[in-house]
Amino acid sequence: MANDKRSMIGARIAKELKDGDYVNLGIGLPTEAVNHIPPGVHVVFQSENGMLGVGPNPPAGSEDKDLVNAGGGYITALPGASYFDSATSFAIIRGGHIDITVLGALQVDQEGNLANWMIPGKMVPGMGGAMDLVTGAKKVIVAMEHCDKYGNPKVLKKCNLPLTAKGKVSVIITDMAVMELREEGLVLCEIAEGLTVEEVVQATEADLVIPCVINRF
Amino acid sequence: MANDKRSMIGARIAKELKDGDYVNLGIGLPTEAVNHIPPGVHVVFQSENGMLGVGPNPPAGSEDKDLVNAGGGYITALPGASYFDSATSFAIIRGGHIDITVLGALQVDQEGNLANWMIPGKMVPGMGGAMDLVTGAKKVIVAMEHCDKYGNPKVLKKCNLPLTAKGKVSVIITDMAVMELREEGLVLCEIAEGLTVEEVVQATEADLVIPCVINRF
Amino acid sequence: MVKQITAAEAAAMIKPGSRLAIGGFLAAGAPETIIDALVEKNIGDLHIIVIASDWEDRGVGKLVVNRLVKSAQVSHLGTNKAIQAQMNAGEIQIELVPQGTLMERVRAFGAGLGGVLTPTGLGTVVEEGKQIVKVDGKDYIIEPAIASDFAIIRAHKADKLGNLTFSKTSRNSNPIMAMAGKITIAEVDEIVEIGELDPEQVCCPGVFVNYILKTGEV
Amino acid sequence: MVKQITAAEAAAMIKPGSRLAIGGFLAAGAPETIIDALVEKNIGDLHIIVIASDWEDRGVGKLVVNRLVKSAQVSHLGTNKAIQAQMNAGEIQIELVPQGTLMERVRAFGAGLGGVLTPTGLGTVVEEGKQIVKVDGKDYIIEPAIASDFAIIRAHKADKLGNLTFSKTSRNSNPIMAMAGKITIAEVDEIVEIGELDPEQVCCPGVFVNYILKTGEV
Repeated sequence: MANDKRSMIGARIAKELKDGDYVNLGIGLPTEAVNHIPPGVHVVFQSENGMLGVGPNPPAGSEDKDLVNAGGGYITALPGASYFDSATSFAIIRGGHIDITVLGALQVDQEGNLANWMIPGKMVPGMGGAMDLVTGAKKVIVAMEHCDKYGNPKVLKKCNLPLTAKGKVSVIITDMAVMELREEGLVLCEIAEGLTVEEVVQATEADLVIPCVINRF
Repeated sequence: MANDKRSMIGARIAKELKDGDYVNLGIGLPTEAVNHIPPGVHVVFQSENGMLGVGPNPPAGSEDKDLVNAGGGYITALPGASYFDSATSFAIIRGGHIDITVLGALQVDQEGNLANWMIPGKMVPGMGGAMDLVTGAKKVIVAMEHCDKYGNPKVLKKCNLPLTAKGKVSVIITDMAVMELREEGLVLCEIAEGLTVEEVVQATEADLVIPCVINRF
Repeated sequence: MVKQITAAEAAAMIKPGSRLAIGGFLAAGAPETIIDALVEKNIGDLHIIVIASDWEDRGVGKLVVNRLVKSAQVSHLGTNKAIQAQMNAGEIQIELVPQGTLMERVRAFGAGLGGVLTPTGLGTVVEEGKQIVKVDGKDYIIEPAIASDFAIIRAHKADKLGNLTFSKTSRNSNPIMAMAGKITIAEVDEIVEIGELDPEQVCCPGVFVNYILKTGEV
Repeated sequence: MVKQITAAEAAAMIKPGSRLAIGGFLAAGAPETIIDALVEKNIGDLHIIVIASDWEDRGVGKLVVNRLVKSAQVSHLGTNKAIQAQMNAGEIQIELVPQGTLMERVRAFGAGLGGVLTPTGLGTVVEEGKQIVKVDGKDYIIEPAIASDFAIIRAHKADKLGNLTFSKTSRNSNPIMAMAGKITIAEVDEIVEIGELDPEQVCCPGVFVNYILKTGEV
């Protein structure tokens, strides 16, 4: 994905984070949000391998082999950090103590279903902590490109890949749009600068509820 | 109970403890064992409220309100002690990591059943940690007076008070005898100095298996 | 993130009829200041989830003596005559739960689990009315999670993110109860700045804590 | 109580076909010295219980590359192409387990529980073939305890009673795996005298540990 798209999605994710939130960001695109947290908003980042208070990446040469994130990458610890074992880490996650988790997706659908852990016969990395995160976090945000590399929609009527969890997604943020799962269905809340509603609808398989007012982001 | 009886039972319990054992002693009579551990035998005492490495009682005036045992009494910590929360404490207990637990009893029977937590309509202190201890410890020893204060047997064919656990007791140590639950039944292994086998059998409701050789203790 | 409040504010937050998971073991590590404030404000009709009912004048015993408790899930009542009298008079409802099972049921709620399978209580009155399942040929009782509205606990130090350290055997049920509160209020001996606690000594991360107050400050 | 051994002695103790619960997360906090000794002695036919299959040249990945693993319960394979190739070729049996569920199942075994009830995996392939029960109107999957013969883990310091401290995020699954070993072997950066560890920093009490050895000492 181009850097400006990544940055745009990261900035939009960051808007979802409120002061005081405990946040778990999935590997890859979701971590882009770290660079866009508005001043005055203090959030605490969890790393599911057993830490709260994740800080920025260390400068080259000062990496600590005992201080890594859930992707195995080197991190730092902010003042007020804490360490705990993996069972406690997932007690935090599954128990609903994380306010927001942001995860990538292979597919997501209009019922809030998410598929992000395997393509049968092709790629079986395993679910890692994703199933627990999606099941347990108070708010699940999916962040991804709107279409796959072949231009096919990833926001579907119904996921056909094995699910990560059922009906748990509440917000989808892509390079084209921000969509929210509400009572009335999957609502198209915002579209990216320069796009028309029609273009977004065209790139989306899911039935979108189109409100009267759609903001730009 | 007279002090010499307590001391006799305590000394006999202590013989069951091997070097390196992790041991949980119930409140009251079982703690008497602490005074009789042979030199060269190092055991680690657990307190179910969340500690390993319980040491002797503190001298008067140097009690620490944050350092108490499962009875609420002041204790000390030996070098190498550790503290943990109650869930971990019972993970240790239930998970079979305690080699020996010694508990008092209201009744115990020839099937290894133990009743030590309530007399319906009369005394309902609750089971506290006793059910977990009896379920989880590798070896469960009951230490008690052979008869109740009215002279009635406490070693029965079948407990009639609510059970603490079913079939978990392996050794019974009283002021009169040491009995072991084995394949062949409840075996009278040792009798106290000065008693006859008949006197012990008379004071016992359970069917005792009487071996050819019975030691004194 | 955590907010520092007074014990009176804590008690005002707790509505009559609430379910309280309360830390401590025979009053060691009990949140006495919050308990006193509940007594002071006469917050009644409470359901309490505790290891023991402590003594008449210490720990949750004070809630019992002041008739603020309508029901309890507890493992041990032996040190408190008042609760036994109220139980025998039918004034308080008691569910006796083995201590290890109680801890797992509370932890389960905090950890988003529906419950655990335990062998403790098999063949005893504890299994009555409960579902028993076989795993690997062995029987286990299904013990459901215990929900609570508030956890009130005691710790040694808190930083301003709510990270908590504990002192010796006063830790006991406190970190577990803390996990289970929809709202968790911790009273502590000392409140320190962020960064002053050794991260390796934090036994209850701030994510489980909503409010902190200093022991003895009403 | 614990005994100090060498990595070679540790590997000699572990018979082919054993079930091993191995600590570490993407090789951070992995017991590399013991893993190397297993490779050296060619102890095969192993069942491994791990969070991730790590990299080909780090952590449990080395066991996989050397074809010592016949089956695994694991949450993530994405960093190790060898295990995916062996899986696709039918040479290794994989049970994928959500990470939180894996930890609870291992902890359950260590804690004498038969398993836990979790909502994780409901409505996905994870629930297939498993019993689902309702608690308080909500569905949960019964996830059984995972047994292991040996736990091999990594810690920062051990005292001569086997009490362990950990360093930062290298703690991860290590204290949980330690609980679950019928025999638990810990490799550590440093072995200290009894009394040198701060009791408030011991995250794995010695009761869970049978053998210790120093990292790097074969």
